[in-house]
Amino acid sequence: MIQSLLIANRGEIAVRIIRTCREMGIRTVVAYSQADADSLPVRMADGHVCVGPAPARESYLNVRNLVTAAVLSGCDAVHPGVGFLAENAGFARDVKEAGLTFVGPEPQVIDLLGDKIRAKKSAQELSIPVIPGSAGSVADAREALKAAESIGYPVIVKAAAGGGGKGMRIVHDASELADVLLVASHEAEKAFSDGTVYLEKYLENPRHVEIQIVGDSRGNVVHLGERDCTVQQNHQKLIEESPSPVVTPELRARMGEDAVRLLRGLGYTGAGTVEFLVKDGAHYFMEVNARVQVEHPVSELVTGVDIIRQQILAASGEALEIRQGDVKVGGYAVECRINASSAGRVTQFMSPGGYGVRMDTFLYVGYNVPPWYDHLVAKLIVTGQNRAEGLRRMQRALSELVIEGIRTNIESQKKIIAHPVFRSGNYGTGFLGEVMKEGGL
Amino acid sequence: MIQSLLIANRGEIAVRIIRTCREMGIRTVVAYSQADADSLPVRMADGHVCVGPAPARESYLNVRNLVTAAVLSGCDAVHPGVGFLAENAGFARDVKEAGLTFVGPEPQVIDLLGDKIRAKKSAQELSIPVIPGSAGSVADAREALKAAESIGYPVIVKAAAGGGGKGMRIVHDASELADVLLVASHEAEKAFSDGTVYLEKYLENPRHVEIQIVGDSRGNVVHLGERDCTVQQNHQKLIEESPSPVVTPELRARMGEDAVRLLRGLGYTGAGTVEFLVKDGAHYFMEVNARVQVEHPVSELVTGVDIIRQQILAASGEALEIRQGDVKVGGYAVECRINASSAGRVTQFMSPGGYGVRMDTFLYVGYNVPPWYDHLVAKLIVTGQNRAEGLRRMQRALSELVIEGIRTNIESQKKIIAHPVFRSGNYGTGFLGEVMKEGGL
Amino acid sequence: MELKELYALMERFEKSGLSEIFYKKDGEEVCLKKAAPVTYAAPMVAAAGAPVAVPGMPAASADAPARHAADTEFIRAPLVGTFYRAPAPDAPPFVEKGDTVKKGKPLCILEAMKLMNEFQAEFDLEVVAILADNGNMVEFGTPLFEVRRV
Amino acid sequence: MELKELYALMERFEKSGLSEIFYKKDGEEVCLKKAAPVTYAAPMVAAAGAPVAVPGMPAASADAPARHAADTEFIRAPLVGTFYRAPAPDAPPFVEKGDTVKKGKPLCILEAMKLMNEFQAEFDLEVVAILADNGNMVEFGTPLFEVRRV
Repeated sequence: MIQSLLIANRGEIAVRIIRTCREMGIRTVVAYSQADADSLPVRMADGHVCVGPAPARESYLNVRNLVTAAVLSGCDAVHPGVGFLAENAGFARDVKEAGLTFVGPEPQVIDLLGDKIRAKKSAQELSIPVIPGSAGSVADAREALKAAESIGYPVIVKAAAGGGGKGMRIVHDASELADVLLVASHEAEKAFSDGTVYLEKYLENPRHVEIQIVGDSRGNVVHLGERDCTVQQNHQKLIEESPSPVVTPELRARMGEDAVRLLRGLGYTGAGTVEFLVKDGAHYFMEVNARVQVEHPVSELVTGVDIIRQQILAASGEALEIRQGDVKVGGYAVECRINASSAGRVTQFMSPGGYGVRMDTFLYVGYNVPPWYDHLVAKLIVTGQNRAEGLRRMQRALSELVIEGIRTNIESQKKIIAHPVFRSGNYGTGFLGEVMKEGGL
Repeated sequence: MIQSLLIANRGEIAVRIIRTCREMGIRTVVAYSQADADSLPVRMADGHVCVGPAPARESYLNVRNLVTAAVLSGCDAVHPGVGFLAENAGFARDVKEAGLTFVGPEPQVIDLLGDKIRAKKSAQELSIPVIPGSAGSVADAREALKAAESIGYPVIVKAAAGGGGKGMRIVHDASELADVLLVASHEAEKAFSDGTVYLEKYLENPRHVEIQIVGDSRGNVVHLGERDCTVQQNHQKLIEESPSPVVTPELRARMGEDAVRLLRGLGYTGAGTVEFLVKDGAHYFMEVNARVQVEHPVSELVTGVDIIRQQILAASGEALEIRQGDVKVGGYAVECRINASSAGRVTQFMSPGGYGVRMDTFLYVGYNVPPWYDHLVAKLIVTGQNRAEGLRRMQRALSELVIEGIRTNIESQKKIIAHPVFRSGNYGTGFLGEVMKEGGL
Repeated sequence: MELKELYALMERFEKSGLSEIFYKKDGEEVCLKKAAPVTYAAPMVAAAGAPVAVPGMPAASADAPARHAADTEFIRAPLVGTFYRAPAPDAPPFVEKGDTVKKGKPLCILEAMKLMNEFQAEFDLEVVAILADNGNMVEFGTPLFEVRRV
Repeated sequence: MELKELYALMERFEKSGLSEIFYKKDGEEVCLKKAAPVTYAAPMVAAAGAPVAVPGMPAASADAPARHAADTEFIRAPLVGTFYRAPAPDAPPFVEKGDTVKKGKPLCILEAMKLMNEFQAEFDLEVVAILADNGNMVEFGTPLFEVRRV
């Protein structure tokens, strides 16, 4: 069992990991940048090591300092959290080579899933429905045109190393394709130093639905139902809920089985997410996030499973505490991401509370939010017996939330939760864009 | 259905009521004293009316101003909260005579249950086990001696109008009885302007276990399992948990049925609690609290029932949303009361958060805690799959809780939660006193 | 330092983010300090969403003038009730702005629970301003009249 | 200092990251303070419960001297590693307190991931103090030496 864990991350996810570790009796050491010396995780952890200056590439992405910090501070494991080095196979290898446990899947699994083309192939081989597209990468415009003809327009150009919408382009007819291909490939080259791109059928306004998975090193792979992350602003998730308003029990079972089959096939350990697009009742494999996700609390609250705990048990070589048969998706949960649009000192902070409200944040009055990192400052998650009750509770909780000294998206979250289209549950990933165009937010 | 509710109370219970009202779409008006002008409930409510100066008898106990405030501010109902006028039949009558709904049982029910002797008689008539004692009040020493002989020493002298330990005295042998009787009666006279006292067998170091009840005006009376409130400091509850470590499913069923039978017999509506002492696997009726209690969240978290919501529905003449068959006591929940031992400005406040943590409080940074009222400033409630997990989580949550500027009992709560005897689950109401004597806290 | 300089400094200091200033010059010493302030009404109100407008909701505490002139004082509502300036709907008001009122003479009526409570002047006074509106609700402590002792 | 100079100072001070300024010149004194920049380590640490003592946990940031003399400066650890004063266990230290060291001469070794990184003086200097202990872990930014340029 892991005795002492270095957390190679910051903010709310570092706080989240510390909480479960404290309940498990695991000592925590937080690696932090000079910009985070006063941060809540640094204060909460049993120990802390400064690993570099504010810029992430010199601190939270500084593999040498992170691994050295783990070894010298007496840790026997490293948790990468979310983002930064969480899906970096090289980091995972260095951690293992230093004789430490990496809390995540095996490096070669991270590698494979990081390559969207290979990941898609693996899914196809297990006859998991995928979005029609080019057989692997497209080397040039000629190949691309051939592929596009067979798929049918509109098509979307994606980066093999992709993520976060970078290197993604929609093409409506052949005339655009050649140019777009160059742009996308160039963008991908810049973002991931890998210009490889491929083509897929472009699904108009689909739902984004993902399956939460936990697996151990003993062959147990369990899914915790789905999360609906259809409310997005330029590919950034803003609201996540479970269960999804559009997923039937049958579809849930099919998607769950597909996700489990895929990750069991890869010998996946720890927490991971299989992302699908859902359109007209059919689901299409999109990609796998080989890490715990920001929105994992939503699944924790509908299943009663502490996902970080299962992740740590799995990394320790222990068996999961649950089997598929034990998993009951009960009630409803929804998360609103609270993002900062300015840095600075927090002059007042009032957290919502009471029945059915969970708050995950690293804010406190007097904290100086640094301008260097991700803009997520809080996750407000509420539960309800059903979606209607849950959304009423979210509205109530948002109305209690006070953050002063920095600008946030609290007001726009209130508008989304109150929006009739969102309430109807009947919309696609284009929803938010449409609302913004109308000036609705 | 209630449209607009005046809350004749303050602090965390006022906040608690506002939260459920907002989810139900009910407008709230908070009645407040001049000392509470900056309080959180005043800021959260849709409206607020100053009903008097700081001293409670001139504001929160000022029936005329409270009823007038309700009428003139357009409310159609009044919620008394906890304490203050919550069990004052006269107030309930004035509210009804003003044409408003009182959120609580009928005045005559409050009257009956407020008289401990009549309440005990009602229980006996329904063959609910009660603590052996005098048949009604004891007029003088002669009667008392006769009763004590038949009961057997030690006996406890209690005030008929009692509560909070006032007018309570333990008597170990006949020689003390006469004097103690006078003292107790005098104390009762002072506290409740009613010197009536009665005798009961004194049970050494029992468990305090209470059953949560909700009833509506259509004859539905449902119990939500028990709360164990054995950890007390001079009759003040400090920690409450559900389920109780000493209550078997059989005992739970018996106590639940007794509690339901008693309150159904009285035509009880709204939220109420039937308090029992448990000793050697047997339960003895003690008294009924004809109101919602501070510790109600513990039952909400193990049953998934919003008790304030049911209370408001019942007061509105609606039916409860649950039947006994729907009630499942699942998992474990525990509450630590955070009490202030000094007034003053809160200079820092960090609320625990994350998985399984609920916080009910009215504190915020900059709030000036007034010296005038009850010392309860926060309720920290956590859930777990079982007692061990729940207590680990409570310890984690207490370690995150930071309140600066006022003195609190956080540290002593940490010690109690960590105490081996408390962990063992095997103790009685004397536990805390013993620990304090040992200087353990 | 002249007093007006000091006032200027104080004003500047109040606007500043500073908590303390100490200034000493040829025998003169100035020390300014702030107490931890923090009053955050606004956001909570905003958060509470648009409150339902209701006839008779007390405008009082919000609208009431915070301070009165140096030589005048407030007469405040000693209870929650409805403010009446006259003994009956058709009767003339007890007092008008500018009136001089002798001790013991009625100023207004506060109705609470169907009881008409008449309030008299506790000293000889001049009515400088009438601050509550006839027929409106007043809270405990709501200023009803601004008066000057005569 | 004239008041307008004081105002200028206040403005500059507010923008600065400083928490306090004290200025004294022929009988003149100015002291500016900002409200405590809220550091609540203590309670959180206490809350964290007795941290497990672990060999090599960085005493660094905590124990390191906060400030150095006016005419000296710190040489800080540019990476996380183990601090060695000598090239080998049995070898003499590269430098001792009081030594004068020429630019380019070795000062210490920081071991990270089995790599021995030797660090040289970037300018001629006198070693005023050696702040890290041989064989101990240092964090990024931990002061290793206090030196004076010569």
